[in-house]
Amino acid sequence: MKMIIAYIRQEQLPAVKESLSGAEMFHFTVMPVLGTAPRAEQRTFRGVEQKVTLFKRMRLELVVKDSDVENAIEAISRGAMNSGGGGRIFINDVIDAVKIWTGERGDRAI
Amino acid sequence: MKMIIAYIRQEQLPAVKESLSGAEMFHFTVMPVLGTAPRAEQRTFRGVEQKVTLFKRMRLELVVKDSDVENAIEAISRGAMNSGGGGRIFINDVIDAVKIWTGERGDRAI
Amino acid sequence: MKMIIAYIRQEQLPAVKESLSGAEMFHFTVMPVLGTAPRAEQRTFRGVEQKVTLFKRMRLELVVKDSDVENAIEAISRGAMNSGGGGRIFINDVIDAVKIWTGERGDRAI
Amino acid sequence: MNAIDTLWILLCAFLVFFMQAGFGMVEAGLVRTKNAGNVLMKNVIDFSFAAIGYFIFGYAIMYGSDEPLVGTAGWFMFGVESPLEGVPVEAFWLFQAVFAGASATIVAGAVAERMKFSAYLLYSFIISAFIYPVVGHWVWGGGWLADLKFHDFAGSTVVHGLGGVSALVGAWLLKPRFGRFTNDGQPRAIPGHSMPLVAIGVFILWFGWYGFNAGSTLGFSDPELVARIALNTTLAPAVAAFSAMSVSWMRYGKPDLSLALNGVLGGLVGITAPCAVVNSGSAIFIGLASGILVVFGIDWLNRLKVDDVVGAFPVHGICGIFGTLAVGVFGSTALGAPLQGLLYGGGFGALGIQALGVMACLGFTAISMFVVFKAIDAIFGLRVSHETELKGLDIEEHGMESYSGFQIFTTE
Amino acid sequence: MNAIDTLWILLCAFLVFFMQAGFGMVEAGLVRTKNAGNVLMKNVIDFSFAAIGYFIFGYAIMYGSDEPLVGTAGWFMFGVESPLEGVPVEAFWLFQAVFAGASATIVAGAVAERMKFSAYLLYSFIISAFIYPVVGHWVWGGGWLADLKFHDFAGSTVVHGLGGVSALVGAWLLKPRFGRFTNDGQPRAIPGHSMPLVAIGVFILWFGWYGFNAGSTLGFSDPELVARIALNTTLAPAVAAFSAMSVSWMRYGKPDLSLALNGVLGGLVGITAPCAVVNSGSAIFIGLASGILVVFGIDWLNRLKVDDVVGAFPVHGICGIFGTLAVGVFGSTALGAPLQGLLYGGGFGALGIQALGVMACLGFTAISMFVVFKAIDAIFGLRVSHETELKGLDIEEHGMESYSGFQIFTTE
Amino acid sequence: MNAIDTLWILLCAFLVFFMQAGFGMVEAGLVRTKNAGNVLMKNVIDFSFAAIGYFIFGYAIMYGSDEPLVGTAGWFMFGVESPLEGVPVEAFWLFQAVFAGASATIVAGAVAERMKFSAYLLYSFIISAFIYPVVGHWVWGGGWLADLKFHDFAGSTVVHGLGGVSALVGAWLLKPRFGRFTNDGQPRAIPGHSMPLVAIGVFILWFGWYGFNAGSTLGFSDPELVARIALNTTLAPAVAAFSAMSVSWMRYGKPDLSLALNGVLGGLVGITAPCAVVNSGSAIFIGLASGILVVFGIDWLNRLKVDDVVGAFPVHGICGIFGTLAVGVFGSTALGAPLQGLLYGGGFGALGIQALGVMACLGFTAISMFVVFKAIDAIFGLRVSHETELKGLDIEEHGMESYSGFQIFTTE
Ligand SMILES: Nc1ncnc2c1ncn2[C@@H]1O[C@H](COP(=O)(O)OP(=O)(O)O)[C@@H](O)[C@H]1O
Ligand SMILES: Nc1ncnc2c1ncn2[C@@H]1O[C@H](COP(=O)(O)OP(=O)(O)O)[C@@H](O)[C@H]1O
Ligand SMILES: Nc1ncnc2c1ncn2[C@@H]1O[C@H](COP(=O)(O)OP(=O)(O)O)[C@@H](O)[C@H]1O
Repeated sequence: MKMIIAYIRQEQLPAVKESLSGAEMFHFTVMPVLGTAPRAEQRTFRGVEQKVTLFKRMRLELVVKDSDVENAIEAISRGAMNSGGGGRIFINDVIDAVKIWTGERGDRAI
Repeated sequence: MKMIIAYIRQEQLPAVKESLSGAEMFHFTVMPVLGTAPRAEQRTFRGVEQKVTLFKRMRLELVVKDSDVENAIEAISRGAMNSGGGGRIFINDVIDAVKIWTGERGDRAI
Repeated sequence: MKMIIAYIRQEQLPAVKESLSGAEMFHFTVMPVLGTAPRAEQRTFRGVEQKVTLFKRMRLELVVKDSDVENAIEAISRGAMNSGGGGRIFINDVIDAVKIWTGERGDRAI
Repeated sequence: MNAIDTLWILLCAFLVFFMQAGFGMVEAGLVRTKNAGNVLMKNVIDFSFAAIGYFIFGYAIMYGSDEPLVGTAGWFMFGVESPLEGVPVEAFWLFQAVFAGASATIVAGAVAERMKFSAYLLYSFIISAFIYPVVGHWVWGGGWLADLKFHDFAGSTVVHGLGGVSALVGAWLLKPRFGRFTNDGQPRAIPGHSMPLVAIGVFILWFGWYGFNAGSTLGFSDPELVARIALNTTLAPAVAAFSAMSVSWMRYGKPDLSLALNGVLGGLVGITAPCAVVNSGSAIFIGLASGILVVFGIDWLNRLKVDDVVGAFPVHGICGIFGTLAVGVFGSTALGAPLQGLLYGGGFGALGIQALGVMACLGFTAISMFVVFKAIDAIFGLRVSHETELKGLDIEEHGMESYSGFQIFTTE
Repeated sequence: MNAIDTLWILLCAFLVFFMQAGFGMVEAGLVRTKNAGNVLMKNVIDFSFAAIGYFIFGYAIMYGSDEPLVGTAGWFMFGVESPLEGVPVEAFWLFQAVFAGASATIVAGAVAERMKFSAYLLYSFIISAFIYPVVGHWVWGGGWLADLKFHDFAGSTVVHGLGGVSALVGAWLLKPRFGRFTNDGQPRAIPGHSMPLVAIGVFILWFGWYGFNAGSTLGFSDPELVARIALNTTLAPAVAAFSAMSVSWMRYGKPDLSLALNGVLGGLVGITAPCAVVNSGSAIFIGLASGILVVFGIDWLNRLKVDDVVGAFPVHGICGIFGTLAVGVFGSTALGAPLQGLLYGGGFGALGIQALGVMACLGFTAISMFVVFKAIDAIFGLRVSHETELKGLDIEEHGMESYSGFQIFTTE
Repeated sequence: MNAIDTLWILLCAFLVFFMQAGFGMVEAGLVRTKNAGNVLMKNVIDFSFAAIGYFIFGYAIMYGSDEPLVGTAGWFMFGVESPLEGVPVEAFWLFQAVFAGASATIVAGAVAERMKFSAYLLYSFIISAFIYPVVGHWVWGGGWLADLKFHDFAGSTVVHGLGGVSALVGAWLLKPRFGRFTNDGQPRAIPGHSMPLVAIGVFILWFGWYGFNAGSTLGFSDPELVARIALNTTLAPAVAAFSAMSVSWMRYGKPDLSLALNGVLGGLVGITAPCAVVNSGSAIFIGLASGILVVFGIDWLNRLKVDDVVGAFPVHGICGIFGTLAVGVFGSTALGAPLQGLLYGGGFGALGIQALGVMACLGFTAISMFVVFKAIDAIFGLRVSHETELKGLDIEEHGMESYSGFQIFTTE
């Protein structure tokens, strides 16, 4: 099992949801985060410059069987890309999983 | 060391906190997230149907010694279950830990 | 590659950002979380005692090359410490990384 | 000078109407995000029902005819005549109807976060169409308490006491919110979700209260009197804010904003009955005491394990009773009180009448509201299911979130 | 009794001014967090432009002289005289100017979350300096509809119908927000971000509406009339809240807060034209129908795939038309209607005139606003870029966030 | 016609009272979530203290007797008589007391997010019990500036200038918030947490300002005058919103909502002194200039490294001075100015007197407030600890969060 952690643009979430469900991956978790970007943005508030360096991103967490990793990467990548950027995906190893309701463990608990 | 990541229902957090402290695990981190569920929920807002597919969940993160993993799983499971569902637990490996205040590393830093 | 997960005090974020950029680490992700502390805090709301056990913390996530791990730990530790406490750092292994925009994989995608 | 009387009554009625927004904001601010919409919905609909119910039944019962117990004519406002010379009955009705609305909505906050919406609908119609008008009739509509020279100028008992006692009965019957008391009976705080909403609500209430008290002159023939009322309606809450804050500071170690704001409301309720017949020194004292009473009252309910979310009973009930009794102490016939107060050498007569009036009005309220809530419980059930309570009434009862797009915890 | 007339007009003008805050809060509450500041900015500036535009051009066109089509004198208020005996023209101007502001700001909500700020600026100047005054002149300024005995007491058509139809034209030309309809044309909900803001906005509007309707007497010489208006302005929205809530409950399974609140506004709009000339029974009926119309109207726009974010057309347009026609049915000459209504045996004459007036006013509005929006589109473009829409107009157009420090999703 | 005078003064006093809510919301909206409750608490208590302090000492100093420097009779309002024929002194007191409250609360915003609550309590009692009444006595209470024909109709200097200058002294002595300026002295933005709160606050202030300016006629004997004031109180802020927005657009690239809203307030402050004695053309000009002054004033404070959180000095101080001087330029004796303004051929006499008055009032204010703040600093300390500032004053000083349940960042 692997945990796929993707940082995507918030506005791409609907597209990523769609491409994931197209790839038959229905279970995942998202949370809003702030992430860096290559360039800071200049804003002014009441005439004072404000350098914004952290931007709203969505963090997607998705545990899949080892065999599904490439599918998931592909699906996320497809949904996440827009004219402004794409985002990042990291893959971590998962040792075990538990589905609390049934007590199932391992691959069957995903 | 292992990092235990659990997705539970928000309303079960107090119960999970209690069962964890019963198991003498006092350090963890929580964050509100949105997670999928088997069934979407139908709501209407101003007469328009709204298919809600992401639900409020709580993500719990807990790093424990290898020997405590099963205890932690058991404690979380006990607290997280309610009539509506249970949630999911994933276990990742942790290579090292640092307690910043003392600079301690490894198991002693948990 | 390693994923460095640090829980720091929210007010230290600016200092950590600075020390990380001093160490030439420009990419990371942060999210506000709630974490435990050794002591609960007593507050009263409308005369009723309220035991606060979860405190606002900032969770920092940073994927770096294996060779940068110690630098990163050092930079975060430097920025995170204040008179009240320091925080915790955990290091997980990362198997692979993808930069969606270019499709690059592995170390080049960080 | 009829025109100016009508103008005054109408403007004051508009101000009192606006208090509905104040109640709504205070109540919404003191509940959790997951129930804010529900309490606002109750607030909107209870005014709607107050207007309808008071139009169909309430006015007739309260002012329709002057039998000692209830009025019996003027259903649907048919054939009613204005009791005020030169003031159209529609203006008088409006001023009375917004009072009925205030009385009804006081309860919403006390029973918040757990009372069923449908049960609340029924309750709110009954209180403004029937219960409030009966008590109102006794005191203001030519009923038996009016005959006894019971004096409740703007409604410390009639409006606030009644609302506060109903709130107490409701909160008590509904039992506390899940998690409000620990298993071993210790109170636990469930903080409200937005202090700015509470603050703006309190300011709106205070603003509207000028209409509430100063408009209860039902005309502008005595500018002196109106001005005195306005002065007292400023001093009492100002002092009460300070006393409630100070007590909270001394008892709990820090000055508590929500108690200071509750203190303002307590001071306003306290001065409501006596505002016309006491001098400013007395108003200051009444404010001082009201602020203190609010804080202790909240404490006391905690000890009784009654979960009154917004402090409706301490604010409206306790201070309402206190204010009404204060008439018997500080009221001066020179300023228009029907009986001389204790302080002015009137002895305990006035105080006795005031106590009798309070007991009669609030006794009747307590009993009838107990019956009403029990009956509703039998029909619909008063309380939402445990699951609804956990998930929040906004989602479960209205299918919506009050704060879409914000990252929110629905548990603590 | 001139002083009291002026006093009344001024106080009512202040109340109507305050409605601007109500509109702002309703609109802000019903959009997403990322666009709340933008809609508030539009709201502030459209009042600013209404005041300026109505000062320079609007008043002259509306009241400057009584040609049938447009007034032609009094630019910059130079040399104007008050049309009301004993009331200074400044007071009369102010009361009229705040009406112009209300009319302009109705559109902001309908076109929210996608209309360019610069385009909105231009639109808002034009509507209050030119379009609104022309229609106002026809009906209230001695124009041809006034001559025909068309009766729109406080502006169901002149203010609300005009605003609502402009909102419809705008929302239609701008096309729906991204994601508001699925690719196969199904409507999708985009929930507003703060129900408490919507609720306080609606209460402020109702509060201000007392000034709107009861102030349209333009004096206080007839207290009877003013009181009747105040009564009707209470009953209609109260009933409409209930009917809108009930319909939403029956159709969608749960009582919808935002529809109940829209219902209140629908009831207020519906009673605006007839408030002076109908009895309370009719007011109740008008409220009942308005509440229902609002819910069905919102449904209907969904079916037409027009994205009117806050329901401006159903509330102001549909209920505005309905209320104006209701004068022809429920209006009674005994109460001051120029023609006897259908219900009182007046036949279809009054109804015909009312229908004609509605068609003329709103036909003119629709056509001229279509031209205005098209012209603005050609010059500036009406709609923000897709990227701006996704990121939010607050950041892109104003460089700021409305809720700094809160953790927020900018997508659903 | 005494009744109508009292009625007018009371209603205007209620409106001015309501401004307290406006100040509270503006201030709360412009601070961070972690300090919103603290600033609201200050706002509630400073009104409480203003009412008490002005009752005990303030009124006596300001209106108790007409020595040139300070009044010396009427402590606790004992034995005072109304200075207005036919208006009860209680009504006059109330109208004056709410002014004192406004003056005191202006400072809360400037010193927000870092001033100790206990220090603020002391400050706020002193300003409304002593400082404000002294200046008020000079100008309105028969003091030496009144004798010189200094004209400040509703208090551009007396109320706003005084509040603004006190805000400046406070903000300067307190030093900037942590992180407000970089180590090399560059200003950094600390965005406020809720633009809707700021917007509703500004609308409430504008609404209340009609009472502030138009009520300063202290009666309704001259409807013409009242109407002119209401008109000017509409035009100036409307234009100022536009000019402030435009300047922010030109200078910073985007139209800034919070500056446009500050502009409205600037326009209101600017027209406060001259509202009675200038025509509408002058009002427009004064509004235009005030809006511009606000934006440049905020810039200027940034350059001086003074951290005035809400822009209290630019809005109330700078525009207050400007408005007072404008009387010397645009004031016309035909409209009731005591001296002919520069524009009407009166030469520099009027302007000179106005300048003298401004210098005297604000010089006295600056010096006395400096002493007061220094003394408080010596006793309690003015500023919270660094840790309190980081964690937020809500938690540290009041033990509560203003937004429980919301996911919030307490740092940027
Ligand atoms: N090395 C890293 N460690 C942690 N988070 C990262 C790292 N690199 C990128 N991110 C996260 O991924 C997000 C998207 O990164 P990036 O590829 O620059 O996006 P985009 O292509 O959308 O500009 C960042 O905002 C940050 O949250
Ligand atoms: N494969 C997965 N990857 C990531 N998160 C998951 C996965 N499966 C479940 N989750 C998370 O766990 C939560 C609970 O899952 P589930 O077992 O369906 O809960 P319940 O038993 O409470 O219905 C989901 O809402 C989602 O956030
Ligand atoms: N074993 C653990 N598992 C998960 N999170 C932890 C663990 N230990 C500490 N944390 C997180 O780290 C945060 C900081 O911990 P701590 O070292 O106690 O901080 P400080 O030195 O600032 O008091 C905690 O609030 C919690 O969120």
